[in-house]
Amino acid sequence: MISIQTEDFDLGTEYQLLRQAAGDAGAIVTFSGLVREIYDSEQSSGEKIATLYLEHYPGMTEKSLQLIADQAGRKWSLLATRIIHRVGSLKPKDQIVYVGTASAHREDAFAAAQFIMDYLKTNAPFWKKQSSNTDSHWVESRQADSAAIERWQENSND
Amino acid sequence: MISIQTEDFDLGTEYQLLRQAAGDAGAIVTFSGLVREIYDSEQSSGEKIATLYLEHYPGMTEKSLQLIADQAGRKWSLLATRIIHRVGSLKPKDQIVYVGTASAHREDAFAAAQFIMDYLKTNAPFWKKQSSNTDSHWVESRQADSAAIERWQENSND
Amino acid sequence: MLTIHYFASIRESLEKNQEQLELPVSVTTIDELIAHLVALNPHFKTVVANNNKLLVAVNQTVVDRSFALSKNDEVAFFPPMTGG
Amino acid sequence: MLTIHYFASIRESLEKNQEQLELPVSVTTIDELIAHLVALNPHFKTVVANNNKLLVAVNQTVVDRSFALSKNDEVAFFPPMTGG
Repeated sequence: MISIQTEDFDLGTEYQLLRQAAGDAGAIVTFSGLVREIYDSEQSSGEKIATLYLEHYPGMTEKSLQLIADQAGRKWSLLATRIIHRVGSLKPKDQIVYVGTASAHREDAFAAAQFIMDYLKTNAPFWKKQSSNTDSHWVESRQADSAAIERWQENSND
Repeated sequence: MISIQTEDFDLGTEYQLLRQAAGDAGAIVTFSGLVREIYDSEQSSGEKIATLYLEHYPGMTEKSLQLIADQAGRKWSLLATRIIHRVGSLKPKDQIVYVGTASAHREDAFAAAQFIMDYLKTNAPFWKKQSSNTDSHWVESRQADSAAIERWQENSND
Repeated sequence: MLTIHYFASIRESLEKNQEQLELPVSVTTIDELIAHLVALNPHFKTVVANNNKLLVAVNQTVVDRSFALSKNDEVAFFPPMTGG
Repeated sequence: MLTIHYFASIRESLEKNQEQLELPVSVTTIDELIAHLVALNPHFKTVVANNNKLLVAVNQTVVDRSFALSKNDEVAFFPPMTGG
């Protein structure tokens, strides 16, 4: 299930829902992404963030996250998958994104969660704008994020 | 922090404690291992488990888990790490093990959680005995678990 | 009617979220659409046409600039994604 | 005194958790300790000595069978670990 929302989420509640939905799972992996106060990007080393604004493309966002989840479901044996992404105005230490995966074995749950996060970063239409007390600018995409998805493509002929 | 306990744990609570301890984390990964009702090992394909008994070596268990956590802390930039492993008598769907890792970036949090689980499986003195309604035997170690730690060793000269 | 959406830094620079446009018969690809939008609004060139990192989606799927447009397509222009 | 712990299937087969033993002067390695325990208890041989997957820890660290023992060591015999 996929949710795009302005509200916060409770990881404990989400974990228990995933656990119930997963049936006879042996492994559950959760990932949560948080707003960092000091964002060490190439543009702004050491800048202290006051707010982070998240814009998205309604419709395409849900569609692209569903596509990523479906791809993960074809590559690994998953019993349940959950993605939540927040949009709007966030503050340091706020939760931004949650991915939960359940599987019989830990290898699949870990790989799928990581795959979903890697593709979400580069293929789902979200954009971050960060504001300090003095400045405001759109976050540039990380080279490391484009590189991260390449290793999944190398494995696509397995 | 490392705990060996008979009591269950609450993942939501553990996550919030890790989040508080982690300071300016950007990524938190949690892993939880659950007792599967149908355990598809080489010994017992499709057998339905009634209880799972977990034995351990007090003293050595804590020591070996601390060693694994310390190794992870040298390999990756971690802001907080937590391991809980239950012992004693468990039932299907019960939680067995929890690993939580927090880092500035997702790559480190994912890799460290996976590394800790891989080493925990083969290097921490826990033993599982499973009982169905008709039979009872000690679980044999999985070949896949020994293989899992090899990839970390290949990377040790990075 | 073509619907064109703009997001993030592109939206801010153009000072609009979206616009609607009758697709001229001479415009069949994204590249030709960009040339057409530049002709209508020279500012579009500095914001969009020169940006080689610009992404384009048609009907909510990212496409390349040779993609063939249909008259009721939903087109979107945006910078590389930075979610998560 | 040497303290010897047994765990899991080894513990069950030997029907004991642990025992204490004065280390004979002739015993300096794990291999020699196993031979000594077999001499004391022939059942030990079928349970432990023939098991090439058997692990041995000294003072709570896994060691190989050529490891040199000291007289007050804590020794443990157990099968491969299956936690997690």
